[in-house]
Amino acid sequence: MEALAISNYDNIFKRYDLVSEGSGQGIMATAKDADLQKIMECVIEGETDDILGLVDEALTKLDPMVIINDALIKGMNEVSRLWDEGTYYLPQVILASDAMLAGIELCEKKMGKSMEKKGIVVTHTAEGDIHDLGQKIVNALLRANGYEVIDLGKDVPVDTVVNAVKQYKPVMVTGTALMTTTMTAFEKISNRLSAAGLEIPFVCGGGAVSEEYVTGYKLGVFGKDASQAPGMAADAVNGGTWQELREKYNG
Amino acid sequence: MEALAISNYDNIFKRYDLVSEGSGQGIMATAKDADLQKIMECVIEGETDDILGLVDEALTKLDPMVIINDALIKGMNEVSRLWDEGTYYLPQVILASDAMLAGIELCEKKMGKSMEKKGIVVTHTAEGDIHDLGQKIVNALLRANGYEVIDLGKDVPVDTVVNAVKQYKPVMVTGTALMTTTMTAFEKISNRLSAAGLEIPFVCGGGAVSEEYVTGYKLGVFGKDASQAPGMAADAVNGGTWQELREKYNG
Amino acid sequence: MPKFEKMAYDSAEEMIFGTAKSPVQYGRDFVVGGGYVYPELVPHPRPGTEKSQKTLVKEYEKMVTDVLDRCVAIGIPGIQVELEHVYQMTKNPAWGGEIAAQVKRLMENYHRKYGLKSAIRATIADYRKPDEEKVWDSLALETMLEAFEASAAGGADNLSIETVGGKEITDYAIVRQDIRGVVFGIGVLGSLDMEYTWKKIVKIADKYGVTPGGDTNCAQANVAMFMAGGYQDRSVPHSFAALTRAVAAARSLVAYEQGAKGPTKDCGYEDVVTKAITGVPIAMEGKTSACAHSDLLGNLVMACCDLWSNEAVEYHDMFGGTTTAVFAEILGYDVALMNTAIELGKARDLQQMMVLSDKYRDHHGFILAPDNAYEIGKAIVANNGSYYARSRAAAMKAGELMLGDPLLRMSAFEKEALQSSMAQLEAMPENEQDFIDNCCEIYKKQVRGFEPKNYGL
Amino acid sequence: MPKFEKMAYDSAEEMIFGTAKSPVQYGRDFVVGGGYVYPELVPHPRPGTEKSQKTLVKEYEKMVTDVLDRCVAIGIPGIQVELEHVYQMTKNPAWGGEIAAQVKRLMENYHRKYGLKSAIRATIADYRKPDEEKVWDSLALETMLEAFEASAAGGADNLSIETVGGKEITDYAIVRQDIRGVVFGIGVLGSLDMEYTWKKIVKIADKYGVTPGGDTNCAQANVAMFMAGGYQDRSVPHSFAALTRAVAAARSLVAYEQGAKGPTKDCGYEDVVTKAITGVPIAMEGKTSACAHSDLLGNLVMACCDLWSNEAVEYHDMFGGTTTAVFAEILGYDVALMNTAIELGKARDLQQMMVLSDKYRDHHGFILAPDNAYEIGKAIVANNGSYYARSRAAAMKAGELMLGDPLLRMSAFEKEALQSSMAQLEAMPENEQDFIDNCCEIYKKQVRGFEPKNYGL
Ligand SMILES: [Zn+2]
Ligand SMILES: [Zn+2]
Ligand SMILES: [Zn+2]
Repeated sequence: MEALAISNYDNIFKRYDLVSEGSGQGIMATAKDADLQKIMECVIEGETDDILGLVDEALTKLDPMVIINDALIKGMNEVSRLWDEGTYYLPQVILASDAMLAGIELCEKKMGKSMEKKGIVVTHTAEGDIHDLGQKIVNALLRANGYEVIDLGKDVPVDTVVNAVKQYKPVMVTGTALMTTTMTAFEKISNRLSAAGLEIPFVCGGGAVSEEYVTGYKLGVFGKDASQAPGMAADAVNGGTWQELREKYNG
Repeated sequence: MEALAISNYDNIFKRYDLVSEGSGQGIMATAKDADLQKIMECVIEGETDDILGLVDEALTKLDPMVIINDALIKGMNEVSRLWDEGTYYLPQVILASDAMLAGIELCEKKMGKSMEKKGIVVTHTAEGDIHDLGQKIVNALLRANGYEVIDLGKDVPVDTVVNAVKQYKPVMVTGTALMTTTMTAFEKISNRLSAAGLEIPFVCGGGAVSEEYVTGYKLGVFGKDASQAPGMAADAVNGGTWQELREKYNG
Repeated sequence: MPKFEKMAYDSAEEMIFGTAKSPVQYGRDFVVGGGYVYPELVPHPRPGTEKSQKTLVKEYEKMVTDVLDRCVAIGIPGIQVELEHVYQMTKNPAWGGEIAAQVKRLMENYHRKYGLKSAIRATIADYRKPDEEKVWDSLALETMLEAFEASAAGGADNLSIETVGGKEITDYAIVRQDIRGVVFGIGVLGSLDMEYTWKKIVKIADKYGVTPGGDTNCAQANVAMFMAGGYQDRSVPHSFAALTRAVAAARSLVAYEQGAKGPTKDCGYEDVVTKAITGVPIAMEGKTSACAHSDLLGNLVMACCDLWSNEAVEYHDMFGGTTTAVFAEILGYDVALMNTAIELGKARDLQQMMVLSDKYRDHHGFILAPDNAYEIGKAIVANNGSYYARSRAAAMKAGELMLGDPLLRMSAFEKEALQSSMAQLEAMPENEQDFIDNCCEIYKKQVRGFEPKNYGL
Repeated sequence: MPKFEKMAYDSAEEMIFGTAKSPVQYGRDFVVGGGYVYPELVPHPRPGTEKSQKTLVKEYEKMVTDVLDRCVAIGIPGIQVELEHVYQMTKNPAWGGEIAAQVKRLMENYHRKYGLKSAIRATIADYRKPDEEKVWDSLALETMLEAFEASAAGGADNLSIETVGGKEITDYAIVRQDIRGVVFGIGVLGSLDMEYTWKKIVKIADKYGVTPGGDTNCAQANVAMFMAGGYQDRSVPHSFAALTRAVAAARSLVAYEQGAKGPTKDCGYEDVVTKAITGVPIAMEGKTSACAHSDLLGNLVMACCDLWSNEAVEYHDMFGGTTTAVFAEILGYDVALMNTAIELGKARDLQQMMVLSDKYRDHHGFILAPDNAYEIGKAIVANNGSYYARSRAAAMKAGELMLGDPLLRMSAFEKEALQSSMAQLEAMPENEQDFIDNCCEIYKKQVRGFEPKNYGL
């Protein structure tokens, strides 16, 4: 009833979400053969249940690395493109990643070894912070893009992070924090890593963490959004220093 | 008409200005004799016109220093008390200061020399800032309290301030700025003074200047309000360091 | 077990800002829901000040002094300050207690000197880790309860919390657009955890003669809402986030079933449903909490509020004073406008403006418009056989409302997400135990650390 | 010489937010006063970024991007951004020009992509020193006019300024509660200076086909108002500050007499009188400019606004995003509420709430309530024989109104201050030349640097 009181909302709000709607191109990728196509589609649709049977089946005919590269990763790449163009939302990406990783696991079992990863990234959520959803998304996106993730979990003391960097020699380490009163641990980690000569990019983000704060200490690169993580990891693998990453992503 | 629509404003706003009204004790000071009393009253009433004739008259009978101490300064002290207790507003203080200074000038002429000042304070408004009312109030309050003020005026370059401190050897220097983009000069002044070994309190305030900023450089003491200036000058005369002033007035 | 069987209000039209069926009085002459709206200011300490009790108490002293000074400077008749615990204040119960005591001393001064009405809410931090420890038998819970005691003893008038039960499931479900996980995590596990913890909180409040306030689904429904974000964000569908909110309404009710009296927590966007069902006064946050997060219903959430909050603002300088003073001022004027409308007998007119500003701006505002929120409330009380049943019913009603009003425009993707969730909701079992069994089996496999036994299942 | 002889509006009741008698259109589909209210966001660069053109342009690019992003995130239909020059932008005209150009490029992108309506106001800094140089023949003035040209050429849609003519007198008078000095400094010298400078500004605007906006008495009446401060401040009597505001209304009019079209400048609290007399759209600031300064009329000033501003917010991070985004959001919702009221046909109801929230909170709000402001406007146009006559008449009307309404409560001190000023106003000569002669004699002695010749006297 109330609603009828107004005939035109255009001067109250504008639905900018509908302005750009439908500008994406939709699903475009096609695989080399029907088996790979079906697997790829499972990734694109995020069908974690169906994919296992299909990969099992395909493994009787095809090389595992072919399945990984030409169906699983190919599907994931298409999903990333769909996300970028605004057709997909994050859940579609996460579900695709679930499906892809399940498929890869089967292939790896068949190969008897793990596929080579692009690089190692250590991730953690700051001490005192139990909210680690941001970190979990970072983990999922990094894994979906072929990185090995050392997941230290939440409420992680400074020592644990520093030791993990020493042990795993990652190309990059990330920290998420919801509260500003827990993010102060990041600066301590930065100091400890610098002192130990471990000058890798330390990407910090989440909740109340700000660029102003993160770029105030050495190694710090501000991560505005979880979706930036794979790109940053790629830059780090290609030898990008923390200064170069900061230059590229911040400021 | 509209006003009649509401019978009770108590839940919309509360007139806290009227809550504490009338709690002051009003004028209490009395001078030693009738002549001094009249002069003192001129100061308390801020009568710049009348005071000259009365002081002239009194100087035929009394020692100039008696007039200064027992009428002019006494009146000013009473005005300060009335301001503190909330009876007077700033204009009453400024007008009283005008009257007192006019009276003192006459007495000094008679003595053939200036009365001794409590100490020297250099004041300025930052380069690029033409709004110097805050500084003018500081000047008036410092003079009213017996300090010699070296008034560098507005839009003052860093060099000029540093040179004035070298030349006049003040107990304290003040800077006011309306804009944050001009207050950055304060830090430069602070650095130059420190480098020259001139470690006196540098009281900064006005407009957009914040305690956070001012306590971020050496010598800086944040002045929240012009009315603090005489107290700070007194502390500086008594040997208070910038660290001690900062401890007392900030944080 | 659910308790509320009927609505506190006879209709949505009866609900209005400033008045609640069951007002609450505490603090220094402070009445919430008794006819007028007050601001609730939430200050947040600067990073670094958490390093010791002394530095943190000092920080709160400064922040709150600025707030009270601003009230007296511009004539705000009364204010509530929320001490929303940073981790360190709960982990060290004495810190939270001393901060409450210090704030109370300040407030008493201003009350004596000016007659400024005031109250303190202490919100204890829930730092339990549901995927790593027993949520009902952990050092964290023990410490949290101690923190409640210390705060009550120190001077808090209202005890609140944002419990995290079921978060291990919803963290997994929200980013997978999995409505079943949302109903299970928020509606079932969240409710069970609240039943357990709120019994204890109410007992502590009674012991100290203070008011048990409320609980919010911040850790879950707000996560979904914040991830849904603005028009250009594509992290979580907005329609899905709105369903999550409806489930949260069924869950947050448990606090009041266990004895909480309100005012509810500001960040509980579901609180308007709570008010419709329970009649307790509610704290809300919207446009003036942009300092803490952006939302798409900045005016609409004011429609039925009894306290109006800024959610959280970190202490810093602005040209106009410190942030806590600045936001106290903005809240104060927002509230003055509402109270003027009340005095003019035009509160309904102002409410209508608030609602129509945002009802069709986004899904979240749509389902929280008083009329729709009331309908969701009715679905909840009509399905009070189990926590599960009412959670599912709330979500289905919300979905039905969204699909039924053509003025709520949706992108194809948003609509698809909603319809797909609705289909899943419909396909869920009728019986709670069946649902629980089903979910336990699924999520024990999928969610690392999930342990049904922790919730008595 | 004064020009306005009658009121643009037939009565105060006719005045309302969002609509002006003479709307203004410019920028990207941006209409001010054409039926709806828009936000005007004023970003302020962080200290240090003023060190070079490059760093400052970058700072503005970031600040404005955040503003436009937030508009698109929450659905704000249109926005004006004010480039309120820091000293360095005017001193180096090319800086201001390049910043305007960069902001225009950003706005064009958002307009193309989303249809976001937008406009740019460039406010040049008046850094002349009336007590040290010839205000009409100085390098500062020359540079300021160059800055206007550069900004107009760069992309500014609206050219504004806060002129400082007469400030040497009012700085002296305000802190001495000297109403004669206020009438002389603001009403006579300020008006003469505006007449001179605005002829030049309008010419530049015409040359570039942009809109001459407005001028505010920020440097004088706002100084009095800010010094009057809150209830507990005792720097300047509030009643005296309100008289100063009335005089400012007579003065700021000169811009529109010389060809300015509005929207007026946000910080001109006297703009409601301007609207009543001229019919130009006005920008106002109130509760949502608490980030910049505190005032006692946070809601009331919205009553007739066409743009709603935050005055100035320094660029920093908050939990909810950067300050410029946060304040764009709050302004956006304030404006949405007003526009909803307009669409509902209830704008008058909302206006009444705004007004009564603050009409009796303090003197300043009292005289700026539309009804009283209208009366002051009438006194101005009825006494249009000279700048002096109308300034004095404005102050006397304001005083009369304040003393005549028993609902405006005053402390004994405030009342005494007002009555004393009224007595002085009454005792002033009728004739402008007599007043000028009198003042020149007095203030040449009392105010160092005051030079009547600088104002053609
Ligand atoms: Zn919350
Ligand atoms: Zn201004
Ligand atoms: Zn401005």
